[in-house]
Amino acid sequence: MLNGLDIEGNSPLHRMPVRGKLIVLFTAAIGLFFLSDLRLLVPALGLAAALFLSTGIGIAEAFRRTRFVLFTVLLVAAANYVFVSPHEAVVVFCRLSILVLLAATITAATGISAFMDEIARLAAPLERLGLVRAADVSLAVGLVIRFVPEILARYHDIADAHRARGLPLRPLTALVPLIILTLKDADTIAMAIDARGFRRH
Amino acid sequence: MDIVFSAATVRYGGRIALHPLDLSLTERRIGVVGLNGSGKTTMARLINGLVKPTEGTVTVGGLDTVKDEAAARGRTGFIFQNPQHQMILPILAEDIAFGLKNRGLAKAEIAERTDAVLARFGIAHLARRRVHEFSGGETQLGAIASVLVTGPDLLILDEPTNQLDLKNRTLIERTIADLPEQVLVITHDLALLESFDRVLVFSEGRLAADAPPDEAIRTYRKIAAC
Amino acid sequence: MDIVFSAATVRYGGRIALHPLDLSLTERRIGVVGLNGSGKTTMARLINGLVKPTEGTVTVGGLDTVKDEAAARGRTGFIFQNPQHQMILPILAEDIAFGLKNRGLAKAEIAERTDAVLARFGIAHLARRRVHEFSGGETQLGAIASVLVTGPDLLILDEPTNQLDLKNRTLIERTIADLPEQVLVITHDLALLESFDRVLVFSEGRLAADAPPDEAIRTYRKIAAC
Amino acid sequence: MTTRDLVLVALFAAIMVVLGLLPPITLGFIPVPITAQSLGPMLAGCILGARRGFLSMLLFLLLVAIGLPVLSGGRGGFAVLAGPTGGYVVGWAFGALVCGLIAERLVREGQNEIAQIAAFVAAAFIGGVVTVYLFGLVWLSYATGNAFLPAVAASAAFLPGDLIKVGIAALAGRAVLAGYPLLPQRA
Ligand SMILES: Nc1ncnc2c1ncn2[C@@H]1O[C@H](COP(=O)(O)OP(=O)(O)OP(=O)(O)O)[C@@H](O)[C@H]1O
Ligand SMILES: Nc1ncnc2c1ncn2[C@@H]1O[C@H](COP(=O)(O)OP(=O)(O)OP(=O)(O)O)[C@@H](O)[C@H]1O
Ligand SMILES: O=C(O)CCCC[C@@H]1SC[C@@H]2NC(=O)N[C@@H]21
Ligand SMILES: [Mg+2]
Ligand SMILES: [Mg+2]
Repeated sequence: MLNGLDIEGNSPLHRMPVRGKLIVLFTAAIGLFFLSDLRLLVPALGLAAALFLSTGIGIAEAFRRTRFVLFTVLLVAAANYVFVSPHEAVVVFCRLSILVLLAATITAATGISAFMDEIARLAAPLERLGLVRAADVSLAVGLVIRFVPEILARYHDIADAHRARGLPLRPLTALVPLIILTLKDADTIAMAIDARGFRRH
Repeated sequence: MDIVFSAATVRYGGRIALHPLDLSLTERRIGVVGLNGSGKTTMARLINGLVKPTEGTVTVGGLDTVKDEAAARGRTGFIFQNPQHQMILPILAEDIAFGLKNRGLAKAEIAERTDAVLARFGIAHLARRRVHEFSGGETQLGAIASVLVTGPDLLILDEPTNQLDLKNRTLIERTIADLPEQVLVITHDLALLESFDRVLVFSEGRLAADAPPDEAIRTYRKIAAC
Repeated sequence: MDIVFSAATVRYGGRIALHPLDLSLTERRIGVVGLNGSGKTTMARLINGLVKPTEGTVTVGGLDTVKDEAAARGRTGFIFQNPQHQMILPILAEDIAFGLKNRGLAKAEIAERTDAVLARFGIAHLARRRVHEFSGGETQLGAIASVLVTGPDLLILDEPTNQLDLKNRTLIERTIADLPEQVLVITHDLALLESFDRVLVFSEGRLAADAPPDEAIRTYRKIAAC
Repeated sequence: MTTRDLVLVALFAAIMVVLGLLPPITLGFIPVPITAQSLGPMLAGCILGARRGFLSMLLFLLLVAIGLPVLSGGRGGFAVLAGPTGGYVVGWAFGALVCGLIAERLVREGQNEIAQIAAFVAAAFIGGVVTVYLFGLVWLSYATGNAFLPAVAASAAFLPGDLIKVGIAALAGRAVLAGYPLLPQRA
C-alpha cells in the first residue's frame, strides 16, 4: 500500500490539489463513521472503486495493491459476523473498504513530492513557533515511504540467506539482521542526504 | 558433482529472465560471465533452489532442486553478490556457529569446527568482531567460511572480487584455487577465469557461449562491444 | 578548483584512519588507488565535509570544509561506493528535482534543469522509473545526473565501476572522460586511470605515491604484492 | 537533530508501517485489536533511545493523521485517532519515550548479556506495556463510555501477546547493541 508509488497520469484526481484530496479523505473517514445505511454504503463502495480505477491504475495493479488490506478487512468483517451480526459485518466491510480504496486512490494519484510540499506547508506554522523544521518533516515523510520497500527487500535478502544455508526462518532470527541491515542502509542514506545538500543548515 | 539443467526456464512476473536452458556441468572450476541483467545470478540461484524453474528441472548430484529441495541445497553453498546481506548474526563466530547449531551438533563440536574454519581462512582474529564493520575482503572471507563450515560439495560465488583491492583479490583468487570443493564463479573480472575448466557466457537470458576461458572471453568481449 | 589538505588527520574512535596529510590538488583528472581500508574513502569524504578532520584543515576553492561547510559542500558532488543508497526518493525525476527544490529554485526552473540533465546523460527514458529497479549501469548514470544537476565544480566518484559489466564500464569511462567538471575517482580498476593527470596511492592511511598514472600504478602493484 | 537522527526516526516509523502489514486479530469483547504494531514502540525505545524513539512514533502518528492506511488492517485517518483505540496509538509515542528513558539509564555496553536483556525487559515492559495501557485505557473508557474496570479486565487478553513482544524487543535490543550500537547511554 505505502509503496509511495503514484501512477503517472493526468486524470482530474491527479490535478486536484493535495490539500483537497486530504480534506475529502478526512471528511469521508469521519462521515463513514456515522453511516450504517447499506443503501448508501454499497453505492459509495462502488464509487470509491470507480475513483480508484479512474487514476488509470489498471485492474490487476489495483488488485495487487489492495488485496492484502482487503483480506484483513474481510477478517475484521468476519469477526463482526460471528460476534455481532451479519448486517454489522457488511457495514464494517463497506466502511473499511471505502476508506482503503480512497486512501489507495490518493496514493495512486499523488506524487511523493506533492505530498511533501503539502506537509511542509502544514508544518510551517509550527516552524514559526520554533518547534520543528518544516523541511525536515516533509523529508522524514518521504524517507518513510522510501524505507518501506527497502525493509521488505532486505527481508527477502535475509530469507534467502537463511534458505541458502539451509536454516529455518524464525521471526526473531530474521528480525535482528533485518534491523541491523536497514540501520546500515539508513546510515548511508543519511550521508547521501548531507552529501547532496538536501538539508539547509 | 553433476549439475543438470533440463529445459530450465525462469520468468519473473511475465518477463523471461532465462530462456530454456539445457546444460550439464561436471567440471571442478566453472566460470560465468555476461552483461548486467543477462541472467547469471538467476542461473546460479537455480542451482541451489533459491529460484525455482518456471518450467523444466534442475538437478544437483541427482537431486531435484524442487522435489528434494532441502537435500539438494545441503550440497551447495552460495556466496551472494553482496555478502554483507548474508551474514545473519552480528558477530562472525556466532554467525558461523549458527549454521551448525541448526544441524543439531553438540556444543563442543560446533566450537571446534568454527575454530577450524576460521583458521583455515586465516581470520581467527576476526572471530569476535562485528561483521558490519568488516572491510570488503574481510566480509568475503567471513562469508566463505560461514558457508564452507557446513561442508557443501559445491560452492557458488556471485562476483566475489567486486569491491576488493589487488591484494584481497589475489587472496580470494588463491583461496578459490586451493578449495578442494567444486566451484562455480560469476564474475566481471576476466583474469579470474584464466585457469578455469569451462566458462559460460550469458547474453539476454540465453547461453551465448560455452567454451574454455580464452574463447569464451573473446565471445564476451564481442557481445560487450555492440 | 584548488583542493588543499593541511596536516589533515582523521581518527575513528581512537584508531587513526588518515595520518597528517599535506596536499594540494588542482588537476582536472585525479585518481586514487590503494588497498582496502587504506583511507581512500576517508580522504574523499574530507573533501566534501562528510568526514571532519580530527586535526588540520581541508579547503575547497578556498572554503574551509568545517567553517564554511554548506558553501564548500555546494561545490563538490559525491557518488557513493554503492550509489543505490544515495538515491533518496524512489522515482528518478523526483530524486533529481528534490535536490534542486532545497536550493529554493522555482518550479519551472527545476523541471527544466531536471529534463536537461536527464537528456545530457541519455536517460530521459528512466525519468519516471523506480530507482531500485535500475540495473547497475543505470543506477550509476542516475546518481551522476542527480549530483551534477546542482552544478558542483568537482565530482568525486567512489569506485564507480564496481558491479558493472564491460559495456557499462566503458559507458561510465566515456562519461567521465567527457565531463567538463573536475573529477576525482577512487577505483580498483586500474585501466580507468590511464588517461588521468595525477594518481594518488594510499597505504595504511598515508600517501605512498603521488605521480602520473604509470608510475603510481607500479607503486600500487608493489604494495599489493607484499 | 543530525541527519542521521532524522533518518533513523524515519526508519522506525517505516518499521511501524511494515509491522502494520501483519493482519490484526479482532476480539469480540473489546473494540481493540491485537496487533503486531505494539512491538514498534518497544523496539524504537530499546534501539534508538528516548528522544529519537519518541519522534519516530510521532512521525508515525502524523502518517496516521494525514490519512495514510498505515495502521494494521489498512486503517488510518483522524477517525481512528478519535476512535476507541486512539489512546493506544497516542500512547505508543509516550511508551517509546519511557522505554527509551529507562533503557538509556539501565543498559551499559560493558555489562554481561543477561544484565542487558533484563534491563531491556524492564524498559520495554514499563514503556511498551504499562505506559501504553495507561493512555489506551483512559481514552477507551472515556470514548466508549464504559466504566474503567471492565476495560482493564478485558485488556488482560493483550498481555500474553505483549509479553512476547517485550521479550522480542529485549532480545533485539541487546543484539543490536552488540552488532550496531546506537542507544545513547546516561549515567
Ligand atoms: N526478483 C526479481 N524480480 C523481477 N525481475 C528480476 C528479479 N531478479 C532478477 N530480475 C531480472 O531478471 C534479469 C536477470 O537478472 P540477473 O540478476 O540474473 O542478472 P545478472 O546477469 O546477474 O546481472 P548483474 O551482472 O547485474 O548481476 C534482469 O533483467 C533482472 O532485472
Ligand atoms: N565510520 C567508521 N568508524 C570506524 N572506523 C571506520 C569508519 N569508516 C572507516 N573506518 C576505518 O578506517 C579505515 C579506512 O577506511 P576507508 O573506508 O577510508 O578505506 P578505503 O581505502 O576506502 O577502503 P575500501 O577500498 O575497502 O573502500 C579502515 O580501517 C576502516 O575500517
Ligand atoms: O490499530 C489500532 O487502532 C490501535 C490498536 C491498539 C492495540 C493495543 S496496543 C497495546 C495492546 N496490545 C495489543 O496487541 N493491542 C493493544
Ligand atoms: Mg548478478
Ligand atoms: Mg572505500
